[in-house]
Amino acid sequence: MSLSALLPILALLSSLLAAVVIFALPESSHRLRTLVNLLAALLKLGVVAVMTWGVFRGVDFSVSFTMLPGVSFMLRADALAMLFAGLSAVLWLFTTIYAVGYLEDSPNRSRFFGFFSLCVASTMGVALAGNLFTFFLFYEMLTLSTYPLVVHRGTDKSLQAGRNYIIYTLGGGVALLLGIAWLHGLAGDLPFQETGHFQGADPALHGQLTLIFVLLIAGLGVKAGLFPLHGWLPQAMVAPAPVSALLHAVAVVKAGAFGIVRVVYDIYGIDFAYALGLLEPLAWLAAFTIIYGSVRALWQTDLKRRLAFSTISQVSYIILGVTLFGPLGAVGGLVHLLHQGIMKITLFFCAGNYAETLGVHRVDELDGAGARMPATSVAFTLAALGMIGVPPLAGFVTKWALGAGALAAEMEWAILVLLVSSLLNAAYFLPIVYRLWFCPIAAPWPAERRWGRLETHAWLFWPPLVTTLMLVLVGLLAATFVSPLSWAQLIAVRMYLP
Amino acid sequence: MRRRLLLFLTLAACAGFTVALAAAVLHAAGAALPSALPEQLAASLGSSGVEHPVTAVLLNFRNYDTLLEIGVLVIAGMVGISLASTSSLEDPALRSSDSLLYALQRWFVPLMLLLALYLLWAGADRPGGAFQAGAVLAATGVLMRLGGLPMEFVRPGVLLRLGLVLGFAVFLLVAVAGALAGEAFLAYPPGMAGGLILTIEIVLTLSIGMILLALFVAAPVSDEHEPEEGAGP
Amino acid sequence: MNWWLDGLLIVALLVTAVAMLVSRDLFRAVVMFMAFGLLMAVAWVRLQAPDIALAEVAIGAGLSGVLLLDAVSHFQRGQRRQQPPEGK
Amino acid sequence: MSPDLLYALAGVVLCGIGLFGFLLLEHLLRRLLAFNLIGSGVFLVLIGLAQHRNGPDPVPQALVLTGIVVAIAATALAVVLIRRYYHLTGHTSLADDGEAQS
Amino acid sequence: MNQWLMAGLLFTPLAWAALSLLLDFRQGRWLSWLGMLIQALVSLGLWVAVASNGGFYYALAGWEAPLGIALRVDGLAVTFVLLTAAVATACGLHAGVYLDPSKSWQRYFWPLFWFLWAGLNGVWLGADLFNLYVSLELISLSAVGLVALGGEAAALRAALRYLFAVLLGSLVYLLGVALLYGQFGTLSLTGIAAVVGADEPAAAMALLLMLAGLALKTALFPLHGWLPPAHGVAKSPVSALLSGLVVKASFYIAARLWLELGDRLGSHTLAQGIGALGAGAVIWGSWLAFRQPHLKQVVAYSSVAQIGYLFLLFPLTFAVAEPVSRLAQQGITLQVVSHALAKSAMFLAAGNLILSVRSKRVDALGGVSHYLPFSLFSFGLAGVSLMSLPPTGGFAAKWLLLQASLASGQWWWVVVLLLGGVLAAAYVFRIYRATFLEDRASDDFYHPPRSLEAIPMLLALLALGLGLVAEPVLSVLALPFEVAAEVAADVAVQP
Repeated sequence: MSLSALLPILALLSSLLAAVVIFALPESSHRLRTLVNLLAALLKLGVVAVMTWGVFRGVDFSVSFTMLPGVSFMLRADALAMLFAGLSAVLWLFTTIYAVGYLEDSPNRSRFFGFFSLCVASTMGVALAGNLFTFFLFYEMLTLSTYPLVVHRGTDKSLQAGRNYIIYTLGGGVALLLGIAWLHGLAGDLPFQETGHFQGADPALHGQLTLIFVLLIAGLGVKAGLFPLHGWLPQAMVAPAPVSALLHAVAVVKAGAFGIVRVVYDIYGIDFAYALGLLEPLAWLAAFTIIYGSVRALWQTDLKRRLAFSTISQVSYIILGVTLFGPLGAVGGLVHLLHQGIMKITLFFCAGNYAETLGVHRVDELDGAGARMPATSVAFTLAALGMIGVPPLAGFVTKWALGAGALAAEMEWAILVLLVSSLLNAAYFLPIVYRLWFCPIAAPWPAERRWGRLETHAWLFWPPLVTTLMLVLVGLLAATFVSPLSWAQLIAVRMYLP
Repeated sequence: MRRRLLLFLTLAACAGFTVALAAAVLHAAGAALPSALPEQLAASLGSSGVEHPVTAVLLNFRNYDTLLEIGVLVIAGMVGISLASTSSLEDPALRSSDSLLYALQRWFVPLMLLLALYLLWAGADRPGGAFQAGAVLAATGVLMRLGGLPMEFVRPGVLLRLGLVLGFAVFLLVAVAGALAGEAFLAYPPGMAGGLILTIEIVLTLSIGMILLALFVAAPVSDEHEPEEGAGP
Repeated sequence: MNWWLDGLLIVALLVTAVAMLVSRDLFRAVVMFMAFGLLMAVAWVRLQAPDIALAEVAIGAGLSGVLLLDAVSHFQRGQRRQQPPEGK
Repeated sequence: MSPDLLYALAGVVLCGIGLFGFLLLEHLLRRLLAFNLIGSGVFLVLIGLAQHRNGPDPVPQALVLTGIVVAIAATALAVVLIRRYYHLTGHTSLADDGEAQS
Repeated sequence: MNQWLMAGLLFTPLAWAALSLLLDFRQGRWLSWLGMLIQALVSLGLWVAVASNGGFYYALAGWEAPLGIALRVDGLAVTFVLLTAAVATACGLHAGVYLDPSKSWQRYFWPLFWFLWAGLNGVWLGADLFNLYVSLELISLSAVGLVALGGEAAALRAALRYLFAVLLGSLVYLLGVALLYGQFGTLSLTGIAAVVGADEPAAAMALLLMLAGLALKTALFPLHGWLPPAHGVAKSPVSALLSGLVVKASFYIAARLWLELGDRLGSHTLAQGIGALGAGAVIWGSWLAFRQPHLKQVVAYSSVAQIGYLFLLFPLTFAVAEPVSRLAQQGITLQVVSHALAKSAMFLAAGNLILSVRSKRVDALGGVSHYLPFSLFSFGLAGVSLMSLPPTGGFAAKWLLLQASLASGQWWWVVVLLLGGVLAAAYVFRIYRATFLEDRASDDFYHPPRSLEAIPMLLALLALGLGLVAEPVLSVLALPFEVAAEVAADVAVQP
């Protein structure tokens, strides 16, 4: 087997095998488990880095075999795949470090980290899937492997959240399966390819194709938190903070958005989808979700819940970017896939730190936390500013590209949406920032803990700082060739100029 | 009222079933296709080792059926004795002191044994064979049992189990011998069919008699039983 | 003549069968069953199947009849044991 | 219409009667009787129908012999189970309130 | 070579049944290990032989059909033989540790087990209608015996119900055989298929009867009442055998009959009607599974639901294009195989869980994940296959069935398939949920031996892996059957 076929498999196996090993390890061998986790994360990061370099150079990494009559299992690394794979490989490393610190002294860690690795393996599969069938395979695996994480605490509340999560996502899975099976019946096995498959399709099929598109988007929209399918997301924040990070930034929500990107660009083809008139309703839906999520976030007093509604709003930026017909919009949407991940994971890390160190869960309890935990609060502030779109942070790059895309596509109303949303972002983030830095400590912290010199546990301390550094850098270096933006441009060029 | 309705519905369903079935039978009788089976049977009877066609079918042409059927009997016997307790052998209620029965037994038992022997021997060229003989043998046993004879060998011990499988095992050995000799599984080596069939019939008779008797004796009055799953470690 | 015999036999078979099922007394039902077995044996003879007739007599009527009778007497003994003679 | 066919039709009627009994009777022994009745009916159909065409036919006769032995095995097994069931529970039917005794 | 393989396949289970009757439970266990090894090797050998040379007929006792009994050894049959070897070996190994050897009646487990296996092999290879009847009875009586083993009242009750159901089913089947023999004068399925015409009301009635009898034995809704008590009350390894293999035997015969004769004797109404009953089973069975308070009852009702899918074979192969029919057949085969593996894994794992928490109730499972994560994980994996989520065999089966339904324009089965998956998720997740609850007061857990935990895991992994390697497994089904044509010509009686 050649190296080009081996690498995608290795990217998958690195965390799959880690999961198996972790399940097999006894509950008490914590150090070994941590070692396995970190080694797997580093190995995966290395593999993904090599592959990204290869894809940049034009190497074709692919492997496939026939699974069922007429259906193949196919892994293939293209530029889009590497965008998502790179994001999850990098963020997995930090989330793992964070989770090790976060779950210290809690029960059931073997189960937690086993499913944690499975979850990342599925995400990697979603990223590297070479056709719709393989995508679905890993997409459902992701659903299953995140359920135990969501209900990890075993309280009534988390079980309730888990139940809703599974109802939403499995329901979405059914719609997706129906869409994929139907599409397969019409057109056979569909590998992802840059221009789509239906250029010049028989007009008699257009009705069916539209219906299938609706099914596919409905199925994917559940995970992407698209209104009105978003109900599970705010509830799922009862899960431990690293899980929230995983759900919101690394894996689940992103898998949905990524799937929508795949369907629009690589299955239907952007031109055909546009011609069929499918993009505009989707754009409106995304725009509505953006505003809706932001408005709902305003009223949340629970910090993580506010962040959850913020995610609903932010992920729809990606979808909005995809639906803006033209390369500029695509660049905005794609780069936001990455930027939102980095920013949101920082915010969740910080929220977790406040909860673990100070016992603070609600926004109004945060008064003066900046003095007690300056590093974490700096990270939080920068990430929040990035979300609002303050230059030169990551969020600004996205919004700029989206705005340019909207202009190019002659959809000026989208700019209005962006502006309103930015204002709303500011309205729900800035009060928190204000409380952190400018309000005096009103009451003793609900449950304070201390660890040595640092303001919090070392494993909790560093990850948000590193991701903050990243979100500053991706903004500052946006114009250079190592930035996500240039990678997104590479994708958009390949997509629009076949 | 509901019971009435149920009764009526079942009656109607069964009547409908009967009528449909009768129509099918009549139709099948009318549309019957000629079959080559009788000629084939007649042609092969000579090499089957026996002259009576029913025995030939049972113990040569379709002997796999018979083998499995003995298996079914063994299963029934086995399950019977697995539920049995030996105490029923000493059940005083069974020890009849009826003098009529005793007299009957004195005369009947030898007669029936003779009958069984005859049936067994007749099977080769006339009606009769292992099943009938075995059944008569079992009936003899039942009679003796009702007469209160303590039949030690039907205790669920290794002897009884040996008796249960004896016929089946010999049959099976012959079957595999056919495979070893290069013919098909269950085939009799050429020229030995008659002798082998007779051997099988003799042991089958014993086994069938024993199984049926064991089933009769297996009157379960044991109080020991398996605890429910999950009720204890 | 033969038709009469066959017809009569069949009618007897059916009547015995029905009687077996509707009989209130279980003991009687089993006796009917044995009678049915004997009639069946005659039917097999009429159908030129002496092997089956022999088997039916020995197994159908004889052995299963005895088996069932034994079971019935077991039930009736059990019933007496279960209902202590308070009626007396 | 040959006598064989007549017996086959009698077998059909026996099947019908037996089925009726099997479905409606609750007492386990009576059900067993009904089962044997259906069995006899099936055997009559098998032989009657086959011999209607061919005259005496040893193949179905052998089949019926096998069938009878299987039926007695099943009957005997059922009797053993019923007796033990009765011994343990005092019931002779599977109905839940099961005291329907003869 | 084939000679030896066939002899081994037929002889070993019967001989082992006879031998193990003479031994006690522990000795029988040693013997059975050897037997399972032989069976596994022989089954694998036969599979390889058929995969490389194609199928063949094997005339038992040297007499060709219709005079003698011929066995039909083709891709489908060897697939099932191999499946039986895998599942029965797993159940046997599990039972060897699970059952309590000190109970005197446990010695009868092994003979019953081997007779059951012999009957199953007989059914997979059977091509003679009456021989299939005898094989079915062999299976039924040994299955009843296994359920009744131990003689406890609830077990007896379930066993009696089971016994009466299967006996009636067999007789109805036999009635159909009688009609067919009466009309065609042969018992060979191939022979009948060669001469049967399109307009044969008697033969159609015979087919209907046989299908009805077999449906009763397969516990097709609404004839499923006997299954849950029997499968729920039996010991877990026995339940696994019954749910995994025994109900498949009667379905297999029904499917064979339908594929050979259905195109001429079936009708659109019949096909759709059977499909509708299957759909009813999927929905009603899943709903009841969701409502059961006892763990094994959940699994047993889940079998009722999963069996329902199998009956979609009938509408999806009737009067459809050849490729669609092929898709449906492949899908159903995968469903049988994956359900056999997943359900036996599930029953065995459920047995471990019950052993561990000492209660049969679902709501007693809280906290078991600390103590028995391995069994729980096996249970979960098997559940994934039942929910037919990827990448399991259950998903592969559902995918093929979806394709077949869409391609034949019978979109209503799509609804059933998708709804069935969701309902399965409902009852499986109910159990997952119970295990995640952390409020259990006592820590009174018993830890079963490691080997008990490993076996269901292996089965569940097989069910999972089946989805990934479905293509090679399915390719054996479509193997050439060279001799078929000429033997059919021999068997066929020219009218």
